[in-house]
Amino acid sequence: MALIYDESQRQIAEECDRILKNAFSAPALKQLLEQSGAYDTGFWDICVSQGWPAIAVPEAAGGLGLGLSEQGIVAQACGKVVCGAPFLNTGYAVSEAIGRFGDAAAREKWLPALAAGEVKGIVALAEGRAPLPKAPAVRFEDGRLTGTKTAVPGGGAGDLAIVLAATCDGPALVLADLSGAETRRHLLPTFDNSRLAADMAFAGTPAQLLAADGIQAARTILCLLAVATAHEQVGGAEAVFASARAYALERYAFGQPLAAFQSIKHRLAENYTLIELARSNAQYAAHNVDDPHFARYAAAARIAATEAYDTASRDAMQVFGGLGGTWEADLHLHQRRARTLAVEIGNNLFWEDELVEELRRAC
Amino acid sequence: MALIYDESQRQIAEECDRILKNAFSAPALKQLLEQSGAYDTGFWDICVSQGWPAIAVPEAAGGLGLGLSEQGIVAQACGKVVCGAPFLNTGYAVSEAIGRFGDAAAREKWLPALAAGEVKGIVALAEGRAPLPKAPAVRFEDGRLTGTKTAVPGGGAGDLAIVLAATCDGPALVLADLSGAETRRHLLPTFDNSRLAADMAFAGTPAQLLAADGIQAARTILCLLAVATAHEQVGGAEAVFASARAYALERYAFGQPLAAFQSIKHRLAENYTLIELARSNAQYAAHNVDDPHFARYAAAARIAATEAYDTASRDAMQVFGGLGGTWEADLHLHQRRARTLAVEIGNNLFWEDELVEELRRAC
Amino acid sequence: MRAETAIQQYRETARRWLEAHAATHGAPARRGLTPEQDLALGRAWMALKYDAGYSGINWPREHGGQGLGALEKLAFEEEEMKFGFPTDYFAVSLGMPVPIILRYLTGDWVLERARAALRGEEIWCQLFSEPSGGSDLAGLRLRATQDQATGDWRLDGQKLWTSYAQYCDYGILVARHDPTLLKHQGLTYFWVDMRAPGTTVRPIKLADGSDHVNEVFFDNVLVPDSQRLGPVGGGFKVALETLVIERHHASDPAGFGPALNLFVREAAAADVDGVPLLEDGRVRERIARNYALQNGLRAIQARNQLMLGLGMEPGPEGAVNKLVSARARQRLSEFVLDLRGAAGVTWEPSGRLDDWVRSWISAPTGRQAGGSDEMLLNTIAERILGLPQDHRPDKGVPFNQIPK
Amino acid sequence: MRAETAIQQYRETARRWLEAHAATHGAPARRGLTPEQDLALGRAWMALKYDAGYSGINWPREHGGQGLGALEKLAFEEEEMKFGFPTDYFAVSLGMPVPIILRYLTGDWVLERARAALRGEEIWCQLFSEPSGGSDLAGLRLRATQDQATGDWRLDGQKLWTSYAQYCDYGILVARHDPTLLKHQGLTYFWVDMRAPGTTVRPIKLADGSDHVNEVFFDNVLVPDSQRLGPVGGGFKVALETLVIERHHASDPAGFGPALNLFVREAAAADVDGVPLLEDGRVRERIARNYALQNGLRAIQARNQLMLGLGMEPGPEGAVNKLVSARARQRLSEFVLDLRGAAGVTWEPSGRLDDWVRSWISAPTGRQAGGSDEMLLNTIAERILGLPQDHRPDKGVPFNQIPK
Repeated sequence: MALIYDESQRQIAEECDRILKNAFSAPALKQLLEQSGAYDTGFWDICVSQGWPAIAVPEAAGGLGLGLSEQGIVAQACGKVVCGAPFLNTGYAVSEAIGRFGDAAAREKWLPALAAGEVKGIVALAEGRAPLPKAPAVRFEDGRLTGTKTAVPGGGAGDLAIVLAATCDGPALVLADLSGAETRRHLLPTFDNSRLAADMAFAGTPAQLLAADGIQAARTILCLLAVATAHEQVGGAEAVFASARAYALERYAFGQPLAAFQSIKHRLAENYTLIELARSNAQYAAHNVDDPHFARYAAAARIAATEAYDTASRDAMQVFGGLGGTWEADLHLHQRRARTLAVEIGNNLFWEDELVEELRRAC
Repeated sequence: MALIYDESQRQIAEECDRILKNAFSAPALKQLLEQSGAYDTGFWDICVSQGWPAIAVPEAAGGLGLGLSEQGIVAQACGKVVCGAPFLNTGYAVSEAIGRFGDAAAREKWLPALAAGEVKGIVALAEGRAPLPKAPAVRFEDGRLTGTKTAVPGGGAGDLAIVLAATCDGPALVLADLSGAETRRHLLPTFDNSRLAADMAFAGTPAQLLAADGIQAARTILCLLAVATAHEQVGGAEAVFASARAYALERYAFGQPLAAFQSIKHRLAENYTLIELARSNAQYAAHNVDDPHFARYAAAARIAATEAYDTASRDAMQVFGGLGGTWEADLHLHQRRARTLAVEIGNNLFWEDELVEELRRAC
Repeated sequence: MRAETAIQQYRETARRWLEAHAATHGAPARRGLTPEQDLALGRAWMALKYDAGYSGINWPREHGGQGLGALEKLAFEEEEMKFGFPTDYFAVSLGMPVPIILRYLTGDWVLERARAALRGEEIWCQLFSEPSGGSDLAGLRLRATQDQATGDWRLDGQKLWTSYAQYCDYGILVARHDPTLLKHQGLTYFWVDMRAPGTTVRPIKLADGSDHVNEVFFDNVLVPDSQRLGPVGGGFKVALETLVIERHHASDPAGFGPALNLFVREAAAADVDGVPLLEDGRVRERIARNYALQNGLRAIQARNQLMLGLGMEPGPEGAVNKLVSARARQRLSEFVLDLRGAAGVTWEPSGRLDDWVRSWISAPTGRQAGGSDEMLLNTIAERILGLPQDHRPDKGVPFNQIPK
Repeated sequence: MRAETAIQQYRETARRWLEAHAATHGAPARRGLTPEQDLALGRAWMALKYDAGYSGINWPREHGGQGLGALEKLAFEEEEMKFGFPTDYFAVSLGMPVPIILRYLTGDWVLERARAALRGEEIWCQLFSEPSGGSDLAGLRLRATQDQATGDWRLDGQKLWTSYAQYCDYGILVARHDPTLLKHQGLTYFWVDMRAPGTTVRPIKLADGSDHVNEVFFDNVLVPDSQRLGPVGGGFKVALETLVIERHHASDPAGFGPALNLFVREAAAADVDGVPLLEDGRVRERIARNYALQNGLRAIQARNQLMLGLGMEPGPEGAVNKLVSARARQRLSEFVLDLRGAAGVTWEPSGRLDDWVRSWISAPTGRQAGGSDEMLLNTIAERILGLPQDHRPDKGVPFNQIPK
C-alpha cells in the first residue's frame, strides 16, 4: 500500500474502469429503482469473475492478500458507475471481521467462500438511529440470535452477517449464518432499491461469537468499511462532477457556454476542491490502516467523502438546470446513491462525534 | 407601532440618519479603538440632545412613550455609523426592566434620569460563557451585591445596572446603583474598545429587587435588548454592504467594474438577501412585541441580524480586496462591531437554543 | 387600518368556507386518487369556488371575476394553500394565459374561455421554455412560418417544461418568425389549440416519479393569423407582459416542502441511543436557522401585503423568497434523511407535501422552476442593486449567428 | 523507498538542529521584542542557518546554495515552521527576487547579493502590485520612461502591498514603458536600489495593527538600463517567470492560523452553565469538519512531496490549499470568539500565531495575499478544469484605452 499508487495499483484502477465502463447501464439501474428486492446480478457476476471479493482476503484463504488501498481502488471504480449491488464493501467488512476476530474454523469455513463470491457478506450493526447501539435489542444466546435489525443494507440477499448483539456480558460482535429459515427478511421500499435494505428478523438464527468487546470490534470494522465506502463515494462524486463539467462546456446560454459563467466556473471549482480533499483523505486513511490514528483518518475520510458526493450530485443537478431533475438525465441515480451511502453506515453527525472523541482523547 | 413604518416613524428614521451623517467620524472611531476606557462622548451627547434615551420611557416619567419599533429605528441609524457608545440600547433595556418590574419608587427615581440621559443604564446578566447563568456567582443579599461580573458591555461608564444575581430563592433580577465606591470597574483591552467592556467587582453595591423569578425576567429583557440590537446590527450591515456595492461599481479590474463579475454580483445579491431577511425579522419582532410568541420572533431577529452583519462585513472586505484589510479602509470598524454585537448579548448558539425551546414547547 | 380589518374579515370568511370543504376536496380526499380522479376533483373544486365567488378574485367583473384586489386574492390563496386542495392544474392557466388573451382579444369567445377556465372546465398552458435553455427565454427556436398567401402560420419545433400540457385545451406560445433578426426581435406570439393536428404532448418523468411537465412537439401545425397576439416581431414584449401579470402570489416560506414544525416534531420524538435528537446542537442549529429564514420571509410577505392594501407598491425584496426557500428546503430535507439513520432510505413515491423524501428528491427541480438560483441572483444584482449585466455575446447579433 | 528514507533522515537531522536553537531564536525568544529587535534576531538566525548549511537548500552550489532538491527544502521548512523562527522577512526575498536576478545576471556582484541575502544581511522585495488592482498584474500603471540619449530610465508611480519594503535593500519591479501598446506588451522589468533618490516607502497599517506591508512611491527615480531584466516589452514574461520560481512551498493546512488542537483543547476545558462545550454538536461539527479539511490538505501535501521525491510532477490539486485553509481559518476564528462569550472581545494586539483574535482580524488579508478566493477559483476552473476564461474586455485593446 502506498500514498501514491504503485504500478500494480494503477493497473487495478485502470482495469476496473475499463471493465465497468462496458458493463454500466443506466436504464438497467433505473429499472432497479422501480422494484424492491432486485439488484444488478450482472454487476455482481462481474465482481465475482474479476475476483474483487477476494481482494483483501488472505492468500492462504483463497484471497488475493491485498489491502484496504486496493479495496478502495475497486470501490472507487464501482462508485463511478453507481454499482448495482452493495456486497463488495460489506463483504470486505465481513471478511475483515472474520480475519481479525474469527477462530481458525470460521476463517476456514467462510473466507474462501467470501473470496469466491459464493457467500455474500453483510453488516448488521445499527439499530434505529444508532450506528453502534450501546444496548442492542437483538440478543445472542446459546449460539442463536433473536430480535430484529431494521433497514440492513444488502439485507435482501446477504448470506452471512456480522451482527452487534446483546449478551449477558454486554454487546458482542457475532457472525450469523443467514441461510436457514430462522431468518426472515422484510424488504423495504426505498429510494435506492438495489441496495436491498431489509428488516431482518432473527428467530434463532445460528451465530458464533467473534468478539466479546462488541462495540470496539464493531467500531474497528465500521472504520474499515467507512474507508472503503469513502472510496466508493469519491468515485460517485467524480463521475457526477465529470458529467456536470462536460455539460457546462457543451451547453450554451446567452451565446456562450454555461462554463463561461463565473457562477458555474466557481461552483465546479468548489466541487473539484471538495472531491480532491475527499480523495486524498480516503487514500491517506487506506494507506495508514495500521496507524494508531487510523480511526481519525477513517472518520475524516468518511466525512469528506459524504460531503463531496452530496455536494457534487446536488450541484450537478443545478448545473444541468431543469434537465437535471428528470428521470431521463440519470443524475438522480447519483443523488439517490449519495444519500444512501451517506446514511447506510452512520450519518456525518455520528462520524463527527467519533472523530471528536478521538481528538479529545489526544488532548 | 406597525410593520410598515408610519409617517412619524419614517420621520424619525430620516432625522436620525441626517443627524448622524454629520456626526460620523471614522478617524475618531479608530482613535477610540486604540485606547481603553474611552467612548465617543460627542455621539452620546447627540443621543441625549436628541432625546433618544427617552424614546421608550413612558411620558409620565419624562419619556416619549414610544416603543420598540422606534427604539429600533434609532438603533438602526446608530448601527450605520458604528455608534461610539453602547448606552442607547442597554439604557433602553434598563428602562424596560424598571418599567416592567420596578416599583413606583424605582420608576420615579430612575426613569426620568434615564430618559434625560443623565444616568447610563447597562446590562450585567451574563457570567462566563452563559448569557443567563442558572447559578450566578454574583449574590444579592440585604440590599447589597457581592461578586464579579466579567466583560460587562458599557461597564466602564455605566451608572445603573440590571444584574442577574443569586439569592436564597434562586436567581433574581436586581437593579444596582453603580455610583458609589462599592463597585470597582476593571476595564478590559478589547478589539472594540469604545464598548467599554469591564469586569465589575461588586463589594456591597446597593441594589434593589426587580423580579424574584430572575431568569424569566432577564429573558424578557434580553429579548427586548436583542431586538433593539438586531436593528443596530441591520444598520451596520446595511452600511458596510453599501460600501461594498459602491466600491464594486467604481473599481475596475480587467477592464470592467468589479460589479460586472458574476462572483461579485452574486455575493452582493446574497448579502442583500441576508440583510432583507434580517431587517424584516427585526421589524416583525418589534411590531409584535406584545405577541405571546414575541420570544421566538426576538430570537429569529437576533439570529438573522448576527448572520447578516457578520457576513456583510466579511464579504465587504472580500470585495474590497487587499485594501479591505487596511486600517485606513474603515471596514474593520464594522468587522469588529459585527463580532462585538454578536457576542455581547449571547452568541447565536444561545439564541438557537432559546428559539428551539420555544418551538419545542409549542409542539 | 380600516383596509386591514376588511381583509381580515374577508380572510376569516374564506377560511370558514374552505374548512367546510377540506374534508371533501382537500388533502384527505385526495389520498389514493389516480391522477385522472384527482384532476376531476380539481375541476369540481374550481366549479365550487366559482359558484361561491372565489374564482378570479382580482379579475374585473366583466371578465367573470370578483372585481376585488390583489390582497383579497392573496389572503384567499394563503388560506387555501393550507388545506392541500387540488389547485395545481389551474394555477398557470389562470395566472397568465387567460389574463393575456383577455387583454388582447375581445368578444364572446374569449369571455366564454375565461368562464370555462375559471370553472376548471378548460385549462390553458404556457409554451415558453424550450430545450435550448430554460433561463434564456429569447433564445427560443420554435419556427413560425407565415404563408404569404393566406397570412396564416405553420409551427415547427418543440417546447419543454410545459406544466399539465397533457390536460390542456389551449396554450399561449412564443415562436421565432425570423432567425436573421436580432434575438429579441424575431419573435411572435400566438395562442394555440392544443388539439390542433400535428401537436404532440409527451410527459416528462421527473426524478421523483411524477410526470406533470411535458415536452410538446409541433409538426407543421396550422395557426390562423387571427390567433396572433400583438404584432409580428412583438412576441418578446408580449411574453414579458405575460410574465408580469401575476406579480403577487402567495408564496410558501418552506419552499413548498414540509412545514418546519413537522421537523421539530420528528426531532422531538426521536433519540439516538438514548440521547434526544433535539438536544443535539446541530439539529438545533438547523431548526433555528430555518425558522429565522422562514420568519423573515413571512415578515416580508406580511409587509408587502400591507403595502398592497394601502395602495403602495411592495418592495422588491419579495424576490428573495424563492431563492432562499427552495435552497433551504433542499438542505433541510437532506438533513432529515440523515437523522433517520439507515431507515432514512425508506420511501414509496407519493405526491404528498409533507413527505421529506419527496421534498428532497424533487428539490433540484424546485430550484429551477421559476428561475434557477443563478438567474435569481442575477435578477437581484441587476434589477434591485443596479449592478451591470453579465457579458452578453448574443447582443446585437442576428439570432442565427449566435454561438450555440 | 530509498529516497523516502533519505529524506526522512534529512528531516530528523534538521529537526534536532532546529530544536537546539528554538529557545534562542524561536517563538519564546521573540516574545516582547520590538520589530527592530525581531528583525535583528531574524538576521542572526539566517546567518546561523547559512553556516549550518540550511540556506538555499535547493539552490545550485554555484549560487551559494546546498544543491539539494525541493524535497529537502520542504522538509526543512515544515520543521522550521513549527518553532516560530523569525523567517518572514526573508521569505519573499529568497523565494523570487534573488533567484530571478541570478537567472538574468552573472558575475561577482550578483553572487555577492545572493550570499548577503542568504545570510539575511540584505533583503529584496518584489514590487508588482499597484493600487489599480492586486488581482490584475498586467494592469499596472507605474511609468518607466527611457532617456533616448543615455538609454537609462526614470520611474514614476506607485507600488502597493510590498512586504517588508521598509527593511529592503533592493527590489524587483515591473513598469509600463508604453501605454499605447496592448496591456501585456507595454511592460518592462527592472531591479531597483530601494535607496535610490526619489524612492519613498510608507508602511500601511493593517486592521490588526501590523504594518509590514508598504506603499512605495517612485518620483523620477533613475534606473540605469543595466538594471533591466529581459528585453524592453518583455516585462510580463519575466514577471510570470518570477511567479513560478517558487512552485513548491511548505503550506499550513490551518491557513496560518492557530492549530486546530488548540481549539479542541479550549473547547474541552470550557463549559456553558455546566454543559461542556465539547458536548455541543455545533462545536463538534466545526472541529470535525476542520479536521477533515486539514487532514485532506496534509494528505495532498504528503502525496505531492512523495511525488517530488520520485521525480514526478505533483498534481495541480495543491492549488486548493490556500483557498480552503484561509476561508476555514476565518470561520473557525470567528467561532472561537462566539464560544468565549462576552469576554470574547478581549484582545491586546499581538503578532502571535496562536492568537485566535489576531487570526480572525487579519483573516480578510489572509484571504487576499497570494490570490483572492475569486482568483483562485478562476485559476482552478481555467487551468485545472479547462473551463473558458472570463469575458475580458481589456483584451486586444491598447492599455490607455481600457476602461478604468
